[in-house]
Amino acid sequence: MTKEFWRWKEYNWQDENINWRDADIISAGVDVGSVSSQAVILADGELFAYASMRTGSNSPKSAENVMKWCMEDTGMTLDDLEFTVGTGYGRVNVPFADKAITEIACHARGAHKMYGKTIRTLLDMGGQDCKAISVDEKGKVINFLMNDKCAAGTGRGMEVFADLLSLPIEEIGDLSFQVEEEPEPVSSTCVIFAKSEATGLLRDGWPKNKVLAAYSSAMAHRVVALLERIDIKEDFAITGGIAKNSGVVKRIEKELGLTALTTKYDTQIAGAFGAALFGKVLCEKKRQKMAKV
Amino acid sequence: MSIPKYKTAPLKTWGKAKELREKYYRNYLSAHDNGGLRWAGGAWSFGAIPAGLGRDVFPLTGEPYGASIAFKKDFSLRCLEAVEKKGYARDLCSYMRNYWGSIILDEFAFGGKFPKPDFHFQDHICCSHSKWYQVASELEGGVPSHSIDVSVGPYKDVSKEKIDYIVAQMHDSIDWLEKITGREYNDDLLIEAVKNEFRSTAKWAEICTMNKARPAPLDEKTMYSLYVLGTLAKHDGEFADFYDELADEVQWRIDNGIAAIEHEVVRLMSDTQPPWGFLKIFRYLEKFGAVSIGSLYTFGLIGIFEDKPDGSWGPRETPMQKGEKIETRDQALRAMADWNLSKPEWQHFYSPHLKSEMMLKIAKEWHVDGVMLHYNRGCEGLTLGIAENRLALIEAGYPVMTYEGNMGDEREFDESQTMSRMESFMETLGLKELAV
Amino acid sequence: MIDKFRQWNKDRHQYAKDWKEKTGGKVMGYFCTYVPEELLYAANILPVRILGSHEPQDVTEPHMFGMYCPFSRDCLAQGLKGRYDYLDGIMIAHSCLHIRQAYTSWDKHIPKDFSYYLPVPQNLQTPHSTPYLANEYDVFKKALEEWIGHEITEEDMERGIQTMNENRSLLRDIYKLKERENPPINGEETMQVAITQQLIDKKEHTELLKEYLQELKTTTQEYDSTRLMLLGSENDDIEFVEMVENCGSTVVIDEHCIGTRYFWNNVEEAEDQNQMTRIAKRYINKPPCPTKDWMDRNRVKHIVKLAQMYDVKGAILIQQKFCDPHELDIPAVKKALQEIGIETLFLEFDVTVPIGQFKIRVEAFLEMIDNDDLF
Amino acid sequence: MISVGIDVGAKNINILLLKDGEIIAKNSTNSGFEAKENASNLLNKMLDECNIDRSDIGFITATGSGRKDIDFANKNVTDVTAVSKGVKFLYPEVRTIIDVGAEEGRGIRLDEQGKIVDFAVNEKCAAGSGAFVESMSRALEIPITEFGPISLESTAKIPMNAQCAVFAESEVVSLVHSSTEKKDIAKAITDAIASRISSMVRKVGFESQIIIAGGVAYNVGFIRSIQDYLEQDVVVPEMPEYLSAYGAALYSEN
Repeated sequence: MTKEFWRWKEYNWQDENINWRDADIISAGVDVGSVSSQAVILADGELFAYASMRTGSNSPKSAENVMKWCMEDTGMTLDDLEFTVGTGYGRVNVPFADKAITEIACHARGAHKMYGKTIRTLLDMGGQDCKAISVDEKGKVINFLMNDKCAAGTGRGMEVFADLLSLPIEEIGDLSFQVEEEPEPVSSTCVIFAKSEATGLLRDGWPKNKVLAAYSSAMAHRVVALLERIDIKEDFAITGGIAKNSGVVKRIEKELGLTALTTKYDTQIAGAFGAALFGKVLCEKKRQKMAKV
Repeated sequence: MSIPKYKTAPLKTWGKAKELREKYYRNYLSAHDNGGLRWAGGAWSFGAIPAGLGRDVFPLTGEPYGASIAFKKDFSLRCLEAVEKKGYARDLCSYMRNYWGSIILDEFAFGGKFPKPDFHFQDHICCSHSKWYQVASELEGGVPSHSIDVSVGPYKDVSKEKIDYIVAQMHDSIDWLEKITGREYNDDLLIEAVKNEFRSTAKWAEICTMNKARPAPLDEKTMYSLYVLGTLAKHDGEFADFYDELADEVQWRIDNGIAAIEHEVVRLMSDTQPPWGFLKIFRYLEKFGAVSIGSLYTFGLIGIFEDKPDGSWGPRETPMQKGEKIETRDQALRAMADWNLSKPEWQHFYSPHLKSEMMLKIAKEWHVDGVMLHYNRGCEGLTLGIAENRLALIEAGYPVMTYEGNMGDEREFDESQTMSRMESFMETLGLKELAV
Repeated sequence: MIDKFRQWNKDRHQYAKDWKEKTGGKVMGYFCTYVPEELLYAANILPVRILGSHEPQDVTEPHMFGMYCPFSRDCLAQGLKGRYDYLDGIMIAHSCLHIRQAYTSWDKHIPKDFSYYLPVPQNLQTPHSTPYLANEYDVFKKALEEWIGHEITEEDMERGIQTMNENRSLLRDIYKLKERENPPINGEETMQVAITQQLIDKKEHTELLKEYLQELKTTTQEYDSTRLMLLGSENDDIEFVEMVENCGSTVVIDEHCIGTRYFWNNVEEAEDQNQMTRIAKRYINKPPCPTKDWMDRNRVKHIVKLAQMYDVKGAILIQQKFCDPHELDIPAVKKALQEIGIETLFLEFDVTVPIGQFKIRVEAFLEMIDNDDLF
Repeated sequence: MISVGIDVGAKNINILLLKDGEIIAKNSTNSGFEAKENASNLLNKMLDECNIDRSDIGFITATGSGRKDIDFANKNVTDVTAVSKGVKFLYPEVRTIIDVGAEEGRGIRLDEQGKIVDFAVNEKCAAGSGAFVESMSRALEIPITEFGPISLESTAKIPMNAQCAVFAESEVVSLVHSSTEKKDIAKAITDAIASRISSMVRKVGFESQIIIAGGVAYNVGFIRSIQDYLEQDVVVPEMPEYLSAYGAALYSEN
C-alpha cells in the first residue's frame, strides 16, 4: 500500500475540567462529510469533546465510529446524548441522530460560536465543495453560494495535488511559500487538468514548492471570485480542511486585502459544533413540549 | 508533394486600414468636444440611420470593441471577472461580457474612462443582441436604447410583409432618434450613408471573391484586419473608398502572382470568429504550407453576396448598379432592409443547412482542401448549427477539423491541446512542417 | 383524479398513438409555446409539445454542439431515438437559438411528412409586430390547408380559439386556488396538470380538468409549508419538484413555459379585429420569453406581481445550462424580488439533475427563510 | 536494424522495439517528471536485456503528449497518427479506433486503406478518460484492477452526471451514503465514461470493426458498457497500451 499523502490525520480531544455527568443538557453534533467526519459533544452548550476521522464507505458506521471515539474513556454512551443533530453529506444516515440540518446552517452556527458574533462572511472549504455563506448577528444564514459542478477550489483538489507532489497535506501550506518569487497561477483550476499542467511544469524543472505556489494562488483566486459574488464583509472566517492550509488562506487574504478571523477551536469541527448547538436549542424545545403535555 | 514557392509582399494599403481604424475610435472619443453625438450598437446595426442626424455623429460598435479587449488579455480577464462578480453567467457572449466589463470597470480599452454613448442603436437577430444593450443601459445608469428586430426568416422566403415590419420599425426609430437627440433628421445624409453601405459591403464581397485565385492573394489572418472596417461603420464613405483602393491592390497582387504565404501547399477555410488572443494558430499553419483563404464568417459577416448568372458566388449587384431610384427616406430604408436580409451570415439563424450550402460553395469555388471549424463557446449566434455544417462538409468529402475555444474569453481555449490537434490534422492532410 | 394526469404524463407517447388510432387524425410535434395551437385545433390536428426524458444520452453530439441548452439536446435525442416516430409533422415558432437547432436537425434527419418554421416577431413591444404576425399566421394556415387537403373555415378557427381559451381558463381557476393560505394542490400535482395540458387533446383534458376542479374545491387535503415560486425557462422535472416539496415547501406559483407562461392569457373577443389579429395579439401579449422581452423588462414586472399575488416567501430560479435569454434576465429578476423582500435560490439544470447536490442547496435555502426559532 | 517506437503519455511511457517487423521487446514505465531520462533509461534497459548495442538502432520515432521531450528521437508523430498506423498494421479490418488515454479520449475513423478520415478528441473533460476510473476507484475504495469485474456483477442503470471527475466523486459519495451497492456504483461509473466516449465516437461516426486502444481496454466493465452504448461488439487487442508505440516503431521501419 503506497503512502496516501492526501490523508488528514485523525484525532480526538476532551476537556478534563468538565464532568459531563454534572451537566443538565448533553447535546451532540455529527458532521459526516464526504472525506472526513467530525463529532462534537457539548455539556450545557460548552465544548466537552470532539473527534475527527475519515469517512468510510459506510456512513452510518462512520458516524457511530467518530462519535464513539469522541466519547472514548469518558464512560459516556450514545444513550447519554439527549439530542443529536446530524449534518454533512451523510446527515440523513446518522442512526442515533434526532434531526438532520444542512452543513451550511451548521457551519454558520458553529463559526458564529467559534469566531464570535461579529462574523458576517464564512468560507467553508470542504472536501468536495466550497461554500461562501453570509451570516447575521445571530449566526443565521442570510445568503450562500456553492461552487457548481466543478471541484476546483475544493479540499479534494488540494489533496489530489498533495498526492501528485508526494507531500503531506499538512505541510503543503508552508512549503508553498518557500519560493524565490510568487509564480503566475496555473491557468486551469480543473483538478484533473491542473494536475497535468503541474506535471508539465515539473517536467520543465520547476521545483515542487513553486508548482504548489502556482496552484495555491489559482485556487485562492477561484475562491475569492466566489466570495466576491456574495459580497464579502470585513469580518470573515474560513472553516473546513483548507482553513489549515496557510498557502491558500494567506493568498486569499492577500487578494481580498482582509485578514481572516482566527479561533482557538479546531476549524474542522465547525459543522459538528453548530449541529451540537442546534441540538441544545432543539433539546430545550423538546423539554418544553413535554412539559406542556 | 512538391512544395511551390511564391512571391510575397506586404499589403500597401495596410497602414491606411490601421489609420482609419484609429481615426474611428478617435472620432468617437472626441465627438462631444465639438458638440457631436456618439452612439453604441452592434456591428450589424443599421448605422446609416443615425448617420442622418448629422456628420458629427459617431458610432462605437460592440463586437469589434469586445474583440479589441480580447487582444489585451489582462484587461479582458479583469472585464470578464468584473461581469461575473455582478452575477452574470460565464457562458454568455464573450464580446458582450468584455464590453460590459469595460463599463463596470469604467476603463476604455484604448485608455481613459469608458466613453458613455448618448444612445444605443441596435438590431436584433440573435438572442443576445437587444439584451446586450438592455443590460448595458442598466449598467450605464439609463442610456436610452432602441433596437430593431430583423429576424424575419431567410432571404429566400422574404415577403413584402416581412420588409414592411422592418421598415416600419426603422421609421419609428428615426422619430425616436429625433426625440432623444432633439435634432432634425436629414434624409439626404441617410441616403448617402445607405449608398455607402451598399458600396462597401458589395466591394468587400468582391475582394473576397478575388481570393479564389491560386495562390491566394490574401490569407484569413490579414483579412481579419480588413473586414473589421465594415464592422465599425459599413455606411462610412471613407471606408467604402478604402475598399475600392484595396480591391485594386488585391487585383494587382493577382496579376503579379503575389501570394499571401510563400508556400501554398493546401488551402483551408475556417469558420466562426477565431480565438482573438491566439491568431498565432494561423502562423502555425503556414509552417506546414497551409493557408486559410477565408470563411463564411470573414466573407459574409459584412460582405453581401448573390448567385451570379454563371452560377458562381460573388458580390451582389447594388441598387445603384441596377439603376434603382433611392430618393426618399422610405426608398432608402426599404432598399437597406432588403439588402441586409440577403446577408450570408443572417441565413443560418433559421437553418444550418442554408449555411452548409454556402460553405460548400466556398469550399468548391475557392478550391479548399480542408476545413477548420472553431466550436466557439463565445458566440451562440455564429456557432449555431456548426455540428450540422461539419456533417455536411464531411459528407461532401472535405476533411474537417474542429477545435473548441472562445473568441473573447481565453480561459476557454487550450492552446497546447489545439496545437497538437492541428498537428494531427496536418498529418492527416499529408503535411509535414516545411524545413524553411 | 390527479393519478389520471400522472398516468397521461407517463404514457404520453402511448396516448398520442391511441389518439391517432381512435381519430385517424394527424399529430403535430411542436417545440415552443409561441406555436398558435388555435390553428392546429381548427385543423383537427393534435398538437404535442416535444419534451425531453431527463436521461443521459449519447446521440446528439454529432448534431448539436454541447454548449447549447441541455433541454434542446434532450428533445432532439428523443427524436433520434425514435420515441416520436408517430408524429406526422413537426413545427417550431421562432424564439430562442437553442431550441431552433433541435428543430433544424430533427427536420433534416428524422422522417415526417410536414415541417414548418413559423416566424414570430422578437420585438413584441412595437405595434408593428401584430400585423406582421397575423400575416405569418395566414401563410401558415395556407400551408396547413395544403397539408390536410381542405380549407380551414372561420367556424373551425373559432372552435380552435374556444378550445384553447376554455382549457387555459380552467388552468387559471386551478391557480386561483393556489392563492389560498393552504392550497389544496401542490407543485407536483400542478405540474402534472400543466404538462399534460401540452400533451393531451385539449377537449379531453378540459373535461377531466372540470371534474378535478370540483374535487379540489371540496377537498380537505391542504398544504401548509413554506410558499415557494419556481422561475425559469423550461421545467418539466417532476422529480425535482417532488424533492423541493419533500424538503418542506409548497410551490404555489411558477413562471416558466410548462406553467403560467403557457396559459396565463386568452384570445380576446374584438368585433373590429379578424381572427388572426386576435390570436396574434394573444401571443404578443402573453407573459414573454426573455428572448423577446426588450427594451422594457415587462417579464420582471410580471414576476413581481405574481410573487405578491401568491404571497411567496422564496423563489427558486432554475435555468437550463447555457440558456442565454434567461441568463440575461436572472440578475434583474433577483434584484427585483430582493427589493420586495423575497429571497432567491439559483439552480442550473442539466439533462440529468444531480438531486443530491441540489437537495442540500434547497434544504439550506428553506432553513434560511424559516427556522428563526432556532436562534 | 532496430526500429524504436516511444509513446510518452501523461502517465506512462511505453517503448516497443522492432527488428525486421518483428516485435523483439516492449516495456513500460511511469512518465514521472523527467520523461526524457525515464524514456532513455527504459530504452537502455530494454537494449541490455536483448543485448543490443544502441548503435544498432536505425531509427527512433516518438509519439504521445510528451513526444517533443524526447530530443533523441529522429522524428515524432501525434498520437492520432501513431495509433492509427499500429492498428492498421495489426488489425486491417478495423475502421474505428477508440483510444482512451490517462487524460484524454480519442475517436478515429479509418477508410479501407487505413487512412484517417476523421478524428475527435474529448474536450476539456477528464470524465471520458482513464484518470476518471482511478479517482473513482479511490472514492469507492476498490482496487483499480477489481473495478471492471465488480461492475460486471451489476445490471443496474444509475444515471450519473459525470461533469467533472472530482464532482462525480461526490455523486459517488452520495450514492455510497444512500447505501447503494458498490457493484451498481461501479457500473454507473463505467457507464458514465462509456457514454461520454460513445458520444464522442458518434461524432466521428463509427463503422465496425471497432477497436479499443489504451489501458482502459483491460477494464471488462468498460468494455461491456461501451458495447451497450454503441450497440456493437468491439475488438479488444492483445496489447492495447502498446498500439501507439507500435505505430511509432512502424514509422521508424521505413
